[in-house]
Amino acid sequence: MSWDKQQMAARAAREIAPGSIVNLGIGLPTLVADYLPDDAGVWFHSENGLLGMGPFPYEGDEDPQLINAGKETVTVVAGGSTFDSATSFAMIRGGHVDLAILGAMQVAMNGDLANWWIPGGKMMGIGGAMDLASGAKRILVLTQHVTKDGEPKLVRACDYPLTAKGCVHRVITELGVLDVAGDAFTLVELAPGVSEAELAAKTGAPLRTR
Amino acid sequence: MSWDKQQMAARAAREIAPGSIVNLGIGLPTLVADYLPDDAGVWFHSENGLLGMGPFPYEGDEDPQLINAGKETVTVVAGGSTFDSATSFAMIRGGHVDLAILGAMQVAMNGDLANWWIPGGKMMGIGGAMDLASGAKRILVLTQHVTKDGEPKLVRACDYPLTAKGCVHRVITELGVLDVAGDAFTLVELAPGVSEAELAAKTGAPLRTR
Amino acid sequence: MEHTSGRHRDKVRASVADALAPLFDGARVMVGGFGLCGNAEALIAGVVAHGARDLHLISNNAGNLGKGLAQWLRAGIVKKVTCTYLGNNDDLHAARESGAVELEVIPQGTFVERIRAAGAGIPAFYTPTGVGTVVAEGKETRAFGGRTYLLEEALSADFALIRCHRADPFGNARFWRTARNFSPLMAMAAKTTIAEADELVALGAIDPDDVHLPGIFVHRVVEVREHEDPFEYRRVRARP
Amino acid sequence: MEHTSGRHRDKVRASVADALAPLFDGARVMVGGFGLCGNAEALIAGVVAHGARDLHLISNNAGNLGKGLAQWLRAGIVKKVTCTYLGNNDDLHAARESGAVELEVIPQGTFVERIRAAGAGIPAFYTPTGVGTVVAEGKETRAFGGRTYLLEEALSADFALIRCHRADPFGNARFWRTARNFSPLMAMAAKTTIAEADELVALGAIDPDDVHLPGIFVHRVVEVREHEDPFEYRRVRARP
Repeated sequence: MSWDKQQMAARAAREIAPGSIVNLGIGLPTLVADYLPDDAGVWFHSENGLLGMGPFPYEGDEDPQLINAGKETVTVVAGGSTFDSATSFAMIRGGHVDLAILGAMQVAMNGDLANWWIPGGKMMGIGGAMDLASGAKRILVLTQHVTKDGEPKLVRACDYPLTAKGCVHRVITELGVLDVAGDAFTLVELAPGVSEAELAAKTGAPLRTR
Repeated sequence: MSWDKQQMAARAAREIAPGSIVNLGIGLPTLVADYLPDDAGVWFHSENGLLGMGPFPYEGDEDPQLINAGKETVTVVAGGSTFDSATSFAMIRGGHVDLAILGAMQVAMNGDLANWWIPGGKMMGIGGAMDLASGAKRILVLTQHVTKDGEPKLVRACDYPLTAKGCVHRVITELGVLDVAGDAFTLVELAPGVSEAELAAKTGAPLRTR
Repeated sequence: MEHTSGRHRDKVRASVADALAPLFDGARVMVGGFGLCGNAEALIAGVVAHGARDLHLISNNAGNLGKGLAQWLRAGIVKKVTCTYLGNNDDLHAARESGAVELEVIPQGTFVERIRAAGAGIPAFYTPTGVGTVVAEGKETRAFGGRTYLLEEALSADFALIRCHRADPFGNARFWRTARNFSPLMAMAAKTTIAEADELVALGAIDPDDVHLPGIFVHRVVEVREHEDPFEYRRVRARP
Repeated sequence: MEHTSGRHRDKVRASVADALAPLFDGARVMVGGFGLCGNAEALIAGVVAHGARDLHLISNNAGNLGKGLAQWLRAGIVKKVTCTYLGNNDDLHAARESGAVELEVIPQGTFVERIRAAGAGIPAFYTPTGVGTVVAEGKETRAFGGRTYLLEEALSADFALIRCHRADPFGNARFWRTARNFSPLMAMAAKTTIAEADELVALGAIDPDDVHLPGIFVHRVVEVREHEDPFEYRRVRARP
């Protein structure tokens, strides 16, 4: 059982309040947009200088000068705007983005986030990750619960280089929804067919159930 | 003899290199624009958010939302642009304005400028004066040589609250043109009929003649 | 899971009074405009009608000729003014001299950069402006590259009242000529930004590349079609 | 009296080579664009032809797919890169691993704010980004309002190479959609800014309110009508 990626994205979409400004990180988080109702009144921000990002363009409509932060061709919705990067990061750093949904390599129970580099691995760079993690009003992490090697991604303390300290509020994985609580993770919701025992076993930090 | 205000403005206009960006302070400096040749390629900056400021509008064309920093109705030339105040002062503070022509209450021989407040008098405020004085690449002061009471405005050290330290390069008065030289003013040019002795007598600091 | 609605929908207000409803006593209020140019005239008048008092007004000039923000001074609803220039604003001179208003005067470039900093999440920055002047009193100085600079902190507000030429229902705004001035920065720096638009246009009517102020920085919009737009110093030249 | 001509006339250059003539070995060169989006393609190719070497490249990505600034890496004319993201730029990974290029990677918001600061005459500022991370190593921290911030210094350059959609002979420029990104800020931060315009229009053809980048920040303009504009990740959806 547990959630597949689409179900994780759908669950994450439920975290988005109507009328909010949301930045979706590269990868899994980009799926979340597909699960919002049309009348949600949610505005997607892309840190390369776009507010009101729409879906991928229809074939033939793609514009190489209209991309998202993942450098994918996108569209702009009615009421969207383009701006320079200083303005875009003013939006982020200034706390004007309500929610950022980010991927993670590790999340610690105190909210520390590591999502840009695993030492020894290919160093892809920082991009907007540190600004988003420290600037957005709320950080939701959307990630697999464990690594491909079965190691917990939710840990007592991050081993990998941090993106930002104490920034994460909530984590959604294929197993459920958890909040960071300082000295533990708190269980918010279990995916169907997942037991508290399984969740606890796969979490590398204390788990508090309500 | 000596220069009248129009002649002072004409002399100041000769200080403006073709193809430069110039900010004209309120009052006497605003006259300078009238003495530039049409093909000078000079762009006037107004710190309220206008580059490419043109002359006063023809009667009936005035727009209350198109003003200069003196809050006077103006026009915008072809190639002019409007922008917000942060961008406008980025132009000034960032050293992008080639020349500011400012009025003065006092100028010291080391280049200190006082032009915003005479203690005991009406305090009009600072406005853009301090930013212009410390930010423009070159500061030209255009002023009467002495006060209405006959006191020198060119002094060893300013008594009045400073606008900026060591910012002034050159001073044009009705008596001539002088450069600040640290321990003296240096004579650059005498107005017609003005003697070195008269200039020295009316200058409150050592005068060096070339 | 909380499902509170965000602030970025249903921004259009039917009246100035409705737009100003959240205003409160003692609020720090930024008001755009360079003198009387670019004033949110209806919102400024609406604040007097609202009845909020003890306001900390942050604006370049605080009105002139008895108009604009001078109305707030005359109504006695301002306890402090942070501005850059008084000029011939007799109401402000009088309020200062009587002690009715605490006055803080700062350089204009520092004023707007502090406001931008607040909006951009920058708590403080260094600037050359004011070094060696009264502005530097009590402030930290520091050398970078052999030049001395002052440390200046961000300046934020509870509300920003701005005037724009066109706005759409999301709050995307365009300004006309030099009426732009401080307004886009103040919109960034305030917790709640209220925009008075000469014209409310449909979503999508402003091309994405033509938005001066993205709606993320605007929270309430009210259309006000009529404005006095007084001339502060009307200068003209003769037609040739 | 000196009567040297200022830099704000006769900006239009007939060729890319002419526009790039002042480039020199060891120069710090900012190049606009987010990946390959918004690249000054002709200027980038022109720098290789110019022959300048040992460049310090300041750009968000330094190219990708062998295109754009990856050409500089392949030509071996770069000694240092300051960027925010490498991604799949194999040329940059290879140049870094071989030691051919010194690499500095910084957060994107800090990158662009440092560039803006240089252009705006702000020598340094505090930012929350990077506190408690490797980015903070060796940097001063300071608390404001109970939160810790890093001190970051301005980042300037000798040249900025930017691409714009339209420019006039004074250098007033407009950008298309997300091609704007870093270019307006880089233009402010460089001693000499060279703009590659898809279209050169007459003075006055761009309304004053529609200028994205005022010509005060641009020193040389060259019209280049043809661009490859490669897709980095071309994503589409099926028509319904």
